[in-house]
Amino acid sequence: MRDPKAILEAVLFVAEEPLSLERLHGVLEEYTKKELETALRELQDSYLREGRGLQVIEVAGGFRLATRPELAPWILKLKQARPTRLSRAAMETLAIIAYKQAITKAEIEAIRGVEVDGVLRTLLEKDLVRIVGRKKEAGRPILYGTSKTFLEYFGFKDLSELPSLNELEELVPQPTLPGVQGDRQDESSPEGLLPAGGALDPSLVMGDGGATKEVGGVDPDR
Amino acid sequence: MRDPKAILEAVLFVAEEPLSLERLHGVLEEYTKKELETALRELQDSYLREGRGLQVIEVAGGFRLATRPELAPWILKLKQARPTRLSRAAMETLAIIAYKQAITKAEIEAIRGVEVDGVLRTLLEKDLVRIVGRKKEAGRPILYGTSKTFLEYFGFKDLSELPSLNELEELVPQPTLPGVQGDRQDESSPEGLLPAGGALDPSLVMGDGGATKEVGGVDPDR
Amino acid sequence: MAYQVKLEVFEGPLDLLLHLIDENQIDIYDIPIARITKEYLTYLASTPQLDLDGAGEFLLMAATLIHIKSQMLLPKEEGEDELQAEDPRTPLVERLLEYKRFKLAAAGLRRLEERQQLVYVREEFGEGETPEGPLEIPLLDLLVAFRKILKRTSEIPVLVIEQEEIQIEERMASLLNRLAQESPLTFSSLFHGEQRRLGVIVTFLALLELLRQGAARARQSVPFGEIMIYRMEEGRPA
Repeated sequence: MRDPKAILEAVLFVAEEPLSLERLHGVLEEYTKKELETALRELQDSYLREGRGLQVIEVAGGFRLATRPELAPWILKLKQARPTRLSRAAMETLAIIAYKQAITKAEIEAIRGVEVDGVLRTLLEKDLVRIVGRKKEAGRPILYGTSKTFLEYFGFKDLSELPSLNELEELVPQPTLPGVQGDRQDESSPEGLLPAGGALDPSLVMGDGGATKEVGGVDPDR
Repeated sequence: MRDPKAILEAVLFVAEEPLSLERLHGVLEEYTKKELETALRELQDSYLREGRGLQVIEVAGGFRLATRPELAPWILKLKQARPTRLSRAAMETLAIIAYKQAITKAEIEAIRGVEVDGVLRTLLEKDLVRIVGRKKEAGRPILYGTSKTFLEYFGFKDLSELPSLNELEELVPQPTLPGVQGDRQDESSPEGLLPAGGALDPSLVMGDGGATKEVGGVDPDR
Repeated sequence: MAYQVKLEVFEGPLDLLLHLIDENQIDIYDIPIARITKEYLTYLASTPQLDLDGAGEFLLMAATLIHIKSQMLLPKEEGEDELQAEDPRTPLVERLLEYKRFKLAAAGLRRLEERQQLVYVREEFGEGETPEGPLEIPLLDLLVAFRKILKRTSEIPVLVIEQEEIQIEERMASLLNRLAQESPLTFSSLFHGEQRRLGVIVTFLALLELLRQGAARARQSVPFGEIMIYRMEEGRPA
């Protein structure tokens, strides 16, 4: 029987979304799930070992092919467009929804201290957030939670991979002063999470914020 | 210097069209065209030699990544197994039925302006819509409503979880035109509270009893 | 006191307060309310371009601060234990701490966003794949698009109400004509110049019908992008 690795590589290449083991098994029926899982791991390993430009990532409950992070500078050069980032308002709102889901709009607003209608709409439009039900209280307000796109966007396999709030705080360098400096300055300095050993062109990757188009907080139509 | 093969592989992977040697040279400037051509051939060879699922093909004056022809059966199977979404006509009809149930075919058609026989049949076949009774009027036309499958499809516990039309308005961006006051803005801005010039003199607001009295009733925990 | 106002954008009153607390190296558990209130108001007063949308929230916080200040000046009631009496600052401090947690969480997620954005996957619109089979636009997108247009037309005062019947068939033909000249067209461009609600509805219905018949096809090349309308001929893009 043919080595499933080649088939897996081809199938992952044409897929436009992460493929779960179940879906892969539906396509490669002649192999057991166990065999497919082994082959996927071997593929993952061989990519790494051979210093390839691609990798097999596990995200949103499935597998997909993606480029290696250290090659981002060249891809940016090809695309000549920076990925758009969420605005700070959108990111704060998303963080609250992610960690407090399911949560109502009023509860989000109580934490942020500002209205979130516009931001919430943007997050829904971007499919990062979805309606998950209604709260059993007066007025039965809509409850919001995160979506599958959210997992893909941040590279999580599933919600259990969401770092704890403490872990997230560790990702953010604390200023030397007491208190918290906030992420105003952080926005422009993504050091720390970049993959080690990558030949990153700082001017390309460590966007100076200004060049990165911010979306999310502002509805372009308003 | 890094082996250009990995970069080439990543760049070809994300490209949406065949990339000419010139274009590749524009992206991988640090290599000569000669080096790039050699690397492309090596990449081509290694794909073949290693029995990979992908190949580098030369087409339309450029290079691109593609799956190997003998893997077509699996690719086809993947594409066929792709989860189907409802057509727009079906979605539209479904939305009308969901929000206006129970409703007759004639009433749906009056809203959509087109015949809905085909779409309605599809929705019944997919078990998203069901017959809920007959209208007490001439001809006793069939009344349609949504099914249990419909609730499952959208992840609602019951019909009350469907966003109300008012909520829909809130969830959907409201375009504003120049000269037209969007109602959204009015809700969120207690106009006139802040003088346009920002002439809010702190010394006036602080300290004197008058100002304090006015805000005494405000719950600090809002 | 010379106060350097930084014209930074704050994400609301809590954000501004945290900034002031931070900048003045204040212990968040023991906020000198009079001082911070003054700083807060000074900031507001010196920001003429404070966006009116958020002004209400900033002013409400100003009121809250003044209220706390006044409470702290009140003499303790007879027999009230020092320890028992709740510090009037407590609710605010709790809100600040809660908000700060999520502000940090957002910064952490930003890191993950940055990391993930270094990794590219293949775009959905690649491979010269022909638009075939079922549509890929979720309900929300459709409703969003339709509501936008309905809303827009309802806001334009219609002075003359014509009783002219716009036939869907006619509109389908004219849409096809436009698509024959230029394909793809953006979804929104289909409605340009259309000021009447009825006209928009007819155009929308005509489009739905073309999509149903397979004479046109709607696609979004990126998840949040414009919806593009393609002319189709015998199941293939024209």
